[in-house]
Amino acid sequence: MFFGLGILRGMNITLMNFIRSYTRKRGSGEIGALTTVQYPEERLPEKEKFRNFPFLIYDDKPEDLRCVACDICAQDCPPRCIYIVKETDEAGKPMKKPAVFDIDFTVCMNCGICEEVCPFDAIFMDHEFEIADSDRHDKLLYHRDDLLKTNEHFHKIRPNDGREVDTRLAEAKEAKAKKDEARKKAAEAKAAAKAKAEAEKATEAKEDKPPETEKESDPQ
Amino acid sequence: MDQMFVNIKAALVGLSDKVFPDWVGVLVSIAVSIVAIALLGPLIMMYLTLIERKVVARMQNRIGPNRVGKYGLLQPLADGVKMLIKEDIVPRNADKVLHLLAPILIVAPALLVFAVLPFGRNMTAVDLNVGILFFAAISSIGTIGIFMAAWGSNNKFSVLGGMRSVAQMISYEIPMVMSVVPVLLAVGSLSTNAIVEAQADWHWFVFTPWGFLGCVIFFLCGVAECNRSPFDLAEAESEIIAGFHTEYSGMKFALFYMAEFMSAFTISGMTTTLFLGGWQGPLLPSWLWFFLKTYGLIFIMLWFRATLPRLRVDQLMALAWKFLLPLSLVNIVATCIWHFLSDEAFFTPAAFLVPLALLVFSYWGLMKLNQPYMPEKRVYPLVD
Amino acid sequence: MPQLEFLIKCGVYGLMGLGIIAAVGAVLLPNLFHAGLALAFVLVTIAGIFMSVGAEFLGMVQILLYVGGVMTLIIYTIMLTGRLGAKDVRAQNRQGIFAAIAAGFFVCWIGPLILKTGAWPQRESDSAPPLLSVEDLGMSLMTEYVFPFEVLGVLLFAVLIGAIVIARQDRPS
Amino acid sequence: MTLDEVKRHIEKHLPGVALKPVRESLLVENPLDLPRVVEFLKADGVLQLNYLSSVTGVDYLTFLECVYHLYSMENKTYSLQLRVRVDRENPHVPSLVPIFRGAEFQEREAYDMYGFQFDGHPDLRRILMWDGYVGYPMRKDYKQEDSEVLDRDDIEWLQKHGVSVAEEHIKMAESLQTGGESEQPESEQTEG
Amino acid sequence: MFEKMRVKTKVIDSGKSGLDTQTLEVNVGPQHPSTHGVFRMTIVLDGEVVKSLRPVMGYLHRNHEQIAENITYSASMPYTDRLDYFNSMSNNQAWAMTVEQLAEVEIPDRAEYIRVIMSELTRLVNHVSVIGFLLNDMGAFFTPTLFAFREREKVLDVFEAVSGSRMMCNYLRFGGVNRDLTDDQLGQIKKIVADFPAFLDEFETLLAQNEIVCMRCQNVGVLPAELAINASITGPMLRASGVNYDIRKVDQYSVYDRFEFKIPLGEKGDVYDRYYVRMLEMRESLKILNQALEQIEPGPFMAPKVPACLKNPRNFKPPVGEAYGRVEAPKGELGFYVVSDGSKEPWRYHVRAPSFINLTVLEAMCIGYKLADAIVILGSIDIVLGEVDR
Repeated sequence: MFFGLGILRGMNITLMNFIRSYTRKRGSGEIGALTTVQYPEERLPEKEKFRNFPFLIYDDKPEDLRCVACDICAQDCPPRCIYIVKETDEAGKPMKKPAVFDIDFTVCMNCGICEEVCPFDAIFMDHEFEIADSDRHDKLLYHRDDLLKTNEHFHKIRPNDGREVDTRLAEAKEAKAKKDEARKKAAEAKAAAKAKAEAEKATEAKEDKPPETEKESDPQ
Repeated sequence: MDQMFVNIKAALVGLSDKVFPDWVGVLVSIAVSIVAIALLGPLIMMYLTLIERKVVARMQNRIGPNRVGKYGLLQPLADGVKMLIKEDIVPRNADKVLHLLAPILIVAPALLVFAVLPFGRNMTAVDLNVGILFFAAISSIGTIGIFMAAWGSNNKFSVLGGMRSVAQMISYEIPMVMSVVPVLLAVGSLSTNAIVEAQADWHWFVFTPWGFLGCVIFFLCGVAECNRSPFDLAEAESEIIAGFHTEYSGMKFALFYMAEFMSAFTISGMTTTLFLGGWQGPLLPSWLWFFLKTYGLIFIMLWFRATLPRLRVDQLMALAWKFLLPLSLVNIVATCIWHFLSDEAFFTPAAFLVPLALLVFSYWGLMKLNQPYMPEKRVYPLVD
Repeated sequence: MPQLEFLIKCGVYGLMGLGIIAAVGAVLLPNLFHAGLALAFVLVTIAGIFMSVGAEFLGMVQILLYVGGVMTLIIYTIMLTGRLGAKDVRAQNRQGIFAAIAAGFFVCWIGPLILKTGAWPQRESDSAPPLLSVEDLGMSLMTEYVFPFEVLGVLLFAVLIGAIVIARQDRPS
Repeated sequence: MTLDEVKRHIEKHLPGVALKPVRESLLVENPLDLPRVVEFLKADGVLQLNYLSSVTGVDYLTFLECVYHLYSMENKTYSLQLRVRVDRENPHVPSLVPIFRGAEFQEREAYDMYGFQFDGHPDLRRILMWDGYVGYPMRKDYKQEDSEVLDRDDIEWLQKHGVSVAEEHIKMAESLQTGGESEQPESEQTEG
Repeated sequence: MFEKMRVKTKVIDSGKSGLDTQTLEVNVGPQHPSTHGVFRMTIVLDGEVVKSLRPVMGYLHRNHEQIAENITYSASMPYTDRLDYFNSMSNNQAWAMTVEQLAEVEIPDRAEYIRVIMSELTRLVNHVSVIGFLLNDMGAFFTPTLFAFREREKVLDVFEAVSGSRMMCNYLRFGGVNRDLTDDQLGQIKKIVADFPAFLDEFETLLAQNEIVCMRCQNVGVLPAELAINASITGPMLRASGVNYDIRKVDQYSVYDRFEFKIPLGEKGDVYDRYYVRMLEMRESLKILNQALEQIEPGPFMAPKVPACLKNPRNFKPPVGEAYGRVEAPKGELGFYVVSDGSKEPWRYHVRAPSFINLTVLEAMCIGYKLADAIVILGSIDIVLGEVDR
């Protein structure tokens, strides 16, 4: 209507915000309420699905961690920041344990692809984000032991995923156990059948044993 | 309570008279005033920075500094120490002399004006009978300081900033002085004390139509004079980085900062003196009234800063020459009408309505004349 | 209060000394910008002297007009025409001799007048004109000298219009 | 309109143009016809393809290809992909900037990344890389310079972690360290 | 003798037009408070008026396309977050749609709805932030930006709860989405969408009718409609010039045909129109979100019989061929051109970035205006350097 009206209406908004910052509760999300969270003292509630840098999970002893060094996550990591070397036992045969499992946190972009592609549920995304450090090369290059965290930690930060992973592992273990028994039973049945077959063969063989052995002894 | 500071000063002078010969007493009283102002200026500036950050923060739904000291009260000290520690960089082939002299030439006028401000009943440092003229003259010296800063930094952006701020200072000085003339007509003297006395028992000039308009014009020109939003062209961060004080760091930059805040205080102080009845006020001691009113006006300045975007250079000039100057001239005419219609009674209805009608008509007329700057109405079709 | 008199006197004489130094600087300084600033300082010292004699109004007007107005425009022109401010602009003219002669005439003419007035400060007793207050100034401007005041106004107005016409001619917007 | 109808429509109006459908796009055999075809498509009453969405360079080892995506802002259903093939040595393609202002930056990027020489482009210089850069990074045969050169502190770090570093790497690092001429095989020393 | 004495002062060679004022070349450089990232403009000024303006970019060039050609299709999904880091969900959607078009993958309805909800939420976040930065460039000292960020935080919390990260979501997969939306997350989104109109009214009265904003924005940086079409400008900039072209309406991709919403068009195509068109677009997005939140119903969030897509992304080999998928990203038409040679890595991966092409007309719009306007015009174009430089 007159020249200054838009300006006055806009200034009224900021004045209302100024007054409401005292009247409305801080962090209530209403218009005009303060939104500051005093970071070190107060913290926002952590979301379960929040993903920061990965960590390796082990069940009860740090030695038997779930990772079998199959190198799938290293190949699938977009910026290639995982470096795995298999452990070799005395005879030099590579074992299913990573001797070296380095993740370079300066390169990792916490995209969570390693967690998705890991067939053994061995690597998960952590919630720990206060890991700033002074030296880029050594301190932020996490080795296997720095990455290890217990299953309880995993349950603490991600309860639903933890339960789901555990149920899945439990089923897999039972399935494997059932399969083992089945295989064991099948093996016994086969062994028994074989034993029975030999027994009959042994009896037939006794009557016409001499001719068979000469044929076998002079192979072409 | 009201004359507290005056009694303190008298006691000090009395103390020195007992010890030294009488002429030293005069020196002591001068020294006390100087020390008071020299302490008051920077102190006001320090806590104005804190108040600004707190108020603007509250307008933006955040808390503002509250880490250093109880409610951030020590924040100004922290800033001061930081400014002292910061390395003072002088560009290589800049003009060393100008670079060094510029902040001094900007802070000095800002501090000098304190001498004329009537902080309370007979608490004016120097009771010049040309007080207002002193204020106008001193505030025009600041322009040269900005020139020196712009030219001394040998930086394209600061030259641009320097040009802009000088054009702005000159073109806003004239409406500022013109808007003071009605007060001088009503009071008949240039002395700040006389002006405040004339506004005794609620005869504040702001309640008269011409006084209100004069106050608005004076305040706007004052805001433009000390380069604060919405006229902060000289140090427009988004366009020319920091204008004339781009190349300053450390204590020199702190001086620029101090000059800006002190001139903000003096402008608000002068507006209170001229239009809001200075230290006149019912119950509280006089100096408290002065500070309350001044900080009220400073709150408005911070409110401007938190809300309004800045004007472009040509719009700024157009506002000064084509809007504020004619309005202040018409304001003088309105004062004369008010003066002769009101037969010595301050609030006569006729003397109130006729100038009011004249001013409203001229405001509307000027709006019509400045058509290209008026916002257009736009229609936005919503199509499929 | 003789001590106070002495203090004020040496203060004012110091101011005058500074003024002279600044005036010499304004002439001899190589950098034009510095010379401009020295000139501004001279004008401020003159305003100081006016105030010390008691003519506060004149001192304030001196600062407002000369330092605030004229000097600002001089420096503005120095900054605008880029090449001027940067390099050294020495007066290359060889008119030293003629200047000396002219200065000599000036000194002889003004000298006796200065000596006649005697040292600062003026005593009220001897024939100093009554201190002019702002009010009398205003009344006299509006009564006795109203005609020159109006003519000056018209003249300034004409000057203003002329300046705008010249400036506009350069860049017809 | 299917691809063949569009092809016949163009050939009807522009007799001398040779077009070949390639994977639901039209290959303009002779690159010099490109401006004529695009001009016609833009001005045509039926198709009105007046919006050039994107210009892309592609490297197919034996030849370089420039793909244009054209859409119409009037009749919103029509769109067409045009293709132009040039050999790798002197990839000259007529620029579309006189017809479509939008092609300006995209053609400069194609020049910067693949080395297409757009004739008629008002201001053909590198847009993403710095002006002194040599080589076309997106070409398949682009060898990234000094990707194998190790610095002295890299070598120290590797040795600290028990990795044996080849002898010539150490020699290379020493020469780098002493400010010697860095042996980038073919790119001369970039100034500045 | 007199020659020696004549004053040797050189007459300033004033050109025919009187004072030959020096033009000043200013680098509004890569490090500048209001170039929205590392973007440089070499501006030649005559006084305050812009004579010529040359944009210089490439400071943030990471050769994103070369990276994408050396990693598998789904491994480059997190890289698309970093293209236009303000709205990673619509970048993901563009890349996912392109590869699904290439591999002919069908997506269940719930995944489509989740994608529409997420990209409309990013449109809200992007427009609100852009208006905040534009007003901040004009000098409103951070107040609009902080109001905008107060609302943006709520949306980013939803993104974090859903995808795991606030800005780098990496949430979409070929064939659907990574995780399902739980009910309380849907409740959170409903609450945000319900509160947003009140915030928009406050945001509008703050500065929309403000006389200073109108003086600074109206009739500044006018972009005529035919120049916009010719320079292949897309997004709110094009619609502010009055051209009705919104890819959600043109291609009807995803499930946008099931929603009823309008497209706001500007009148003059100046900075004020671009500012106000974005405000109206936010209100339209709210309409879409409301309808989407009603129509969404439980179901599979990932396509079941997908050719070996999600579980082992390592040997996802789309058939030989090429595809060009485009999406109406908040900044304009974001297109991905992908050529596949049947192997795990794309043969050619090209991003048609809207901010990169919208910069073509920056110089045409800035000539003749003042330096302060050039900054505001750049702010109204809404560029993000991650997308410009790729």
